[in-house]
Amino acid sequence: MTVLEQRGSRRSGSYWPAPPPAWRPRVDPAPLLPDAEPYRLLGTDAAGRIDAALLSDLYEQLVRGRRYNAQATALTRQGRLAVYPSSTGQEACQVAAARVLKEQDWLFPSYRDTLAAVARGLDPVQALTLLRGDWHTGYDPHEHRIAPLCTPLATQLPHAVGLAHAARLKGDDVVALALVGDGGTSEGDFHEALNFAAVWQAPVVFLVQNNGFAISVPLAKQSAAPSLAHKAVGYGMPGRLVDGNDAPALHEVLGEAVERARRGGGPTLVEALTYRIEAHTNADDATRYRTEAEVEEWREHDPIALVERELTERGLLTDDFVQRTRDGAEELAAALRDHMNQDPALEPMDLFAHVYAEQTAQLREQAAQLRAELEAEASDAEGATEGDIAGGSARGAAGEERP
Amino acid sequence: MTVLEQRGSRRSGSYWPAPPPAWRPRVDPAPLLPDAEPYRLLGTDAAGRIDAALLSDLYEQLVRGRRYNAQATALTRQGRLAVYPSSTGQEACQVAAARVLKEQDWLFPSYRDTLAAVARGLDPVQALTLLRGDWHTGYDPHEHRIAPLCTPLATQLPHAVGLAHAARLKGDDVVALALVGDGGTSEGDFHEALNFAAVWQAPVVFLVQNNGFAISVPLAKQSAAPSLAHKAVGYGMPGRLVDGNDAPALHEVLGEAVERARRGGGPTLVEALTYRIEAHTNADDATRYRTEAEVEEWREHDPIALVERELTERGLLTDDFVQRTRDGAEELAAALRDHMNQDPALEPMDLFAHVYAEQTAQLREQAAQLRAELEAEASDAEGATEGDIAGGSARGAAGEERP
Amino acid sequence: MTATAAEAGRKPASMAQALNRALRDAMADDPTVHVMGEDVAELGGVFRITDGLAKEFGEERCGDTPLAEAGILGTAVGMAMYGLRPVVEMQFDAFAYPGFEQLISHVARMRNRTRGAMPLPLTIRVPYGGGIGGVEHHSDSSEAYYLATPGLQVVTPATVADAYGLLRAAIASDDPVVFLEPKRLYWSRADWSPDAPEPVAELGRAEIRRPGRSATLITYGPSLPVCLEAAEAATAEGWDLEVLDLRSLVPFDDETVCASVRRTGRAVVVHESSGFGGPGGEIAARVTERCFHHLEAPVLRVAGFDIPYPPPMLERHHLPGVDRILDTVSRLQWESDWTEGSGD
Amino acid sequence: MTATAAEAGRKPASMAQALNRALRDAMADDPTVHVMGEDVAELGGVFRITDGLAKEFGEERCGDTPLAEAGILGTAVGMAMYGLRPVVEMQFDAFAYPGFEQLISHVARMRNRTRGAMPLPLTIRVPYGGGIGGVEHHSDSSEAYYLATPGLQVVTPATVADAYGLLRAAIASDDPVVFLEPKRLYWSRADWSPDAPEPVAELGRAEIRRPGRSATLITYGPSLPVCLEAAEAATAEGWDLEVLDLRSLVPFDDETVCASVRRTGRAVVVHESSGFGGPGGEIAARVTERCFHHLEAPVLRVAGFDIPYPPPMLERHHLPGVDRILDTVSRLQWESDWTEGSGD
Ligand SMILES: Cc1ncc(C[n+]2csc(CCOP(=O)(O)OP(=O)(O)O)c2C)c(N)n1
Ligand SMILES: Cc1ncc(C[n+]2csc(CCOP(=O)(O)OP(=O)(O)O)c2C)c(N)n1
Ligand SMILES: [Mg+2]
Ligand SMILES: [Mg+2]
Repeated sequence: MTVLEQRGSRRSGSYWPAPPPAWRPRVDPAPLLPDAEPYRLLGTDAAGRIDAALLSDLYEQLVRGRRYNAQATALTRQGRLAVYPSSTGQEACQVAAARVLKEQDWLFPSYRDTLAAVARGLDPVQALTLLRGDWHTGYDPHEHRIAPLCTPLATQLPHAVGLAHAARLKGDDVVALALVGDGGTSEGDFHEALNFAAVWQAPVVFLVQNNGFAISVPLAKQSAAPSLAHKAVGYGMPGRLVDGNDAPALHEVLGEAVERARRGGGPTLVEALTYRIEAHTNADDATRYRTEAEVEEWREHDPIALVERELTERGLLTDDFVQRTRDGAEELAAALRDHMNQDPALEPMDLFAHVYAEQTAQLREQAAQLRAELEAEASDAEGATEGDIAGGSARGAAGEERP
Repeated sequence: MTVLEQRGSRRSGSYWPAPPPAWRPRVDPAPLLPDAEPYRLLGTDAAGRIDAALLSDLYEQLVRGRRYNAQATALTRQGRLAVYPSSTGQEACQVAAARVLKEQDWLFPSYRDTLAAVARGLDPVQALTLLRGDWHTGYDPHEHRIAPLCTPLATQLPHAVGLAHAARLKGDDVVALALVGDGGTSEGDFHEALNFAAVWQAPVVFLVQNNGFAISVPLAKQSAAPSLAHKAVGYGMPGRLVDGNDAPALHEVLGEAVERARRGGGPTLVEALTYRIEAHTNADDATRYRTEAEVEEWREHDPIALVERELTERGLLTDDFVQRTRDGAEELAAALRDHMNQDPALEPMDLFAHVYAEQTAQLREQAAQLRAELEAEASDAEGATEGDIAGGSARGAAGEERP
Repeated sequence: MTATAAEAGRKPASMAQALNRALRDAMADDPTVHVMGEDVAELGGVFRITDGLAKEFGEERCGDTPLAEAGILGTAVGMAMYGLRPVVEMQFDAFAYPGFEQLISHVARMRNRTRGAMPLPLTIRVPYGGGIGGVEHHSDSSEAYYLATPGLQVVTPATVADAYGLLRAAIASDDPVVFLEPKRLYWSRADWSPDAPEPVAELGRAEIRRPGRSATLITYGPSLPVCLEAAEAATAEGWDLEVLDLRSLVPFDDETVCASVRRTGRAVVVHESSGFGGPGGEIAARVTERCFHHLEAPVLRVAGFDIPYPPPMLERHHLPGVDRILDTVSRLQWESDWTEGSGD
Repeated sequence: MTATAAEAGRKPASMAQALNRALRDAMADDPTVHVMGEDVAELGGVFRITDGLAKEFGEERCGDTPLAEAGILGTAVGMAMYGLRPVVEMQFDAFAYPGFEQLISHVARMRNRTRGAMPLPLTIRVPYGGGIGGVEHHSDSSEAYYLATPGLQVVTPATVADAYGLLRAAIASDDPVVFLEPKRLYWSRADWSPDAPEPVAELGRAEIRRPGRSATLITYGPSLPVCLEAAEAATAEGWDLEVLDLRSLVPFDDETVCASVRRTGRAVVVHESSGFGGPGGEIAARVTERCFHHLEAPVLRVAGFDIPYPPPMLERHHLPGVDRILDTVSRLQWESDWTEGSGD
């Protein structure tokens, strides 16, 4: 009588028939959602439980970090760095990200995160080769377990997932922590990385430094979500919202996430609320898109000041400690300045050295061409007057007006 | 005495200092989260409120859709379609997606959604040109407000957002509804599209047909989320979870989402739980990755059967109505079969006609070359015996073993 | 254009200013033109090409997007489907790569897919090339990818006037145009009148920037000034080089190029992009196919090396410079009487 | 390899089988080899190239990924960073495009970026080309994009034996290899011994598949059988064509190619990929640069038209076929005594 064979009706006031067979809620979403308020320790009743040694360590690192940022920015003015994206104001994120990792863990920094690499122990000069105009990566990533500073936004996130996954497949005790900006969360790679991480239950922690801006674009034009941490539930991982200027709070939340990952508990997304006190880079003009008043508001919430108060509260901020900290930071800055004032000696022939494991015939030809040019240049230079020694290829670029 | 100027302590048992200035929760996440259970009407107490005319219309469309699917699959066996991704079992999604739209609204189908296009009124033959091996899009998208069937997964979603946004900028009353599969939600384009939609508050509705598989890959390898609808909160839009085989429930949820979008309320993500009863396409062997028992379980939850029961319950499933419905479906199938049995006449010179608005000199040269070849072929053919008339280029492809 | 009209009110203007003016005029002339991208609104773009547009036309006409290039291009496709004329800014060459699937699979194919029913009048502005000391990913010459994608037009200005004229033409085109802006020429200046701008240029025409009889330097974009400099330097060696600016890579102006090479009998293609698989191969091959019996020597190429773009401190060794061009010219088998040229 | 060893146990095998066997042997030999992609596990890939691997080695070694090509390539980069040797399957040519940013900005550059400290031994298998009646986006010839990206090796087999040997070599390479599988040859068969497979091939060597004296057909992948067929047909016209299979587009075997062209004095490049900006331009240009005075005629090209890949019902008109190749050969300016060739 009907198109499909009839089965008897069983409507009974409650659900009928059974819900679609696929419907077995896979995980309880509630624990994956971030708290309504960003997590904080400093200035709260819970501040008392922060370990004193940790607090002092974080303080030292923050002060060093601030000094490092200032020095690097100064170097751009002196033409010693091509460009510097400062993390002033974000030092708590940088320091906490580095300090929660064990020796064998991996850090995946973006272009803004040289400080995190330095806080993990990387030589600042090596950390800055990219931004200096020297070779792209100035260190051996394997030696420091710091991936190359990554410029294309969010593209480092799948790398972190893959590396963590590989380590887990090999049975190694390795966690990867990857840094990304608020702007970077809009990229497809962010999405794909988090999804892979959750499906694979890879031991990886994602730290979004939400500093309110992607160059000039404010968060409100970037996302309409309640918070960026709310994205986590859509992948089936916990999302945590933290005051990104509260170093001990970040250290606790990231530390928990790292340990959870280490125990096989899978990935976590942490959103740290912070602020970029400086312009995007030295080349940027921040007055075009934000007010000084907004910056001031955030200066009031300075990550160093927050820790200082807790140290003062506990009587730990002694003159001696402050002096030692300051001296250490000055030492770091002086060493950086000294090293960066020396011109690096780049070998032009290295252009062809690492394109492939083995140089192709084509690259050998091209290398020979460059070598001949360099020799011609050198012999020209012997007889030439100063200012006339630039190679032909430099002529094209010279004489351009720069912005 | 300290590195930064000291400010007096105000620790007072409660929050101090103020939370980070940026922290103004932007939207309340609670209303954006899907319910714990998929929304259903049929078989529940609420079924009574389904409009009788709607129920009958949906029934007719579902039956036609089922028949259309069967006919298209049959055409692949007869070599009349190159490939057919069947939507058998998913007819409720296809039909509801088409029926909630107004004349001026736009539908953005994927390769599996020819039925949705047909349910919107597109001629089935035109809907199937792509899958037939004929021109990619057999209809004028503007005439029907149906975007071209989209093969690269999730890439149609940003198109839908852009179109909806443009319409809104122009002040037009237009909503876009875009279809995507569970697998497609893993693509970066899904993420970027939803984010743009929410930031722009574009009048667009995303319908995820979660049919449990992306070819052979089950949902569990695709996502670890509580549900795909839980992704919505991460963009700041409502996520709704619906029984995808309950056509009236889908019609209601999608209809509400479309009307919300129309009123300027922004986008919605709807996840419909359904099942692909057939293999991925006629070329796929589903026994490699799933059991017949699982398919059976879903046959028990058939979208047509569900509506039939409600119609029976209300005494609306009369012999006459069933017969008329069946006849209409047979008519559709017969017309499709008849048309598809005629060989389409493609014009080879059209290869060059629409690459650019104006043919380039290069394409004119190439067109002349092909024209000369075709003329030579034709004059060869006049004298030649049968089987010897294929052009040179056909020789290369001929004689290959096909899978 | 008459000399008087063209010279009226001319004063030094930068390529950046000319591009900005082209956008402004296009938006003023046609309300369907919408500018979109990262940082294009309040900031005016990192190169300030969109400076002032949001203020003048509102953020609905010149708006910041979320940071996602596939999303930018994909939504622009949707906007073009609805009849707008989006002008998309990719912030740097390498940051256009996330949008490649949209570009190749949709932007280039929508018109053809729909047999003309759904054209996509879309302009994709991409600052490209090196020589500005940019760190990794900020100096790519990515034109080979665009060139190999049928359905796209690929246009690149080398002069201030062309920056205006070609961008106007690109925006006016009913087809998608990848508009490559040579970023190291953004601050190059020429006398140009923003108040009586050149009429909209025709796409697909090359221009001879310096007539000459000995050989043709075929180039485009950032390498044009280098070639002109090389041509000047070459006079000291007795070579009178013709310099040809392609302006449009797709469509390609075979006519002008071949006429020049037939006249001179020798040619060198010059570009920054890596040599292997780069535009030079195509250009050399098609010139040779068409002018074989007029050639006194093979068409040679001066290109970037086949390496990832080098760090700023080494980039001068990578970029084609005057010496490398002249070296290559010297290899054009000059035994015969080159001062006469060798054309028919 | 000795003739006896190579012939032992030979029986008809398809290219698909040889590829499958190469993966299996590579996984058995080296526990760091991991296969990943969409549908590669239980299904064995849509072309069944990974059939049985998940069963034999477990899903940890041959695993399905979520459906996201940038994610697949990006996570494979991370896995390679940690010392694994991922072999990634892209389901079809056009579905590799979402991964282009990872490919261009990372895969191709990681070794160079880190000055050798972080090589990426990664194989990216891409079924490519047309001729199988595939609907839109299933028949692209995308090699031009890979070719123009320094840092990648680009390899494509045309025979059953090479499918095995080159894939083994690609997996063994310490550099990323884009391994292009001519999908319409998946079911081509040859006598081949899976039990005593050829040793791992050397990357970067071309092979002469048919010696000849009149002209060289330079080709690769899906066009090899067409060229061989054309060469047979050409004998009827008195032409003795040499057919050269490039096998590796990067690195390019200039030596073998130039030696052949110098011998024959004439060359035609044949590929399916669109002509403009395609590999043929590069090949023709470099052959001309290197062999100009040995050439009796310009190097010509037979390629796909400069159009988006056509619908299946029209694809035969697009693909280079025997007649089009022979027509082109006939335009190689045969007035001189071609039967002697023109080599030195
Ligand atoms: C794929 C890509 N697109 C664009 C850019 C150019 N760009 C560099 S930094 C930046 C803003 C990044 O903002 P966010 O992610 O919030 O990081 P922040 O700079 O605030 O640390 C942009 C657009 C890039 N590096 N990569
Ligand atoms: C970008 C891209 N990658 C891969 C494919 C190949 N492919 C076609 S359908 C499909 C599975 C899609 O699954 P889902 O999104 O769940 O849709 P369904 O087939 O279930 O309707 C795949 C991998 C594609 N079409 N596009
Ligand atoms: Mg930011
Ligand atoms: Mg599915």
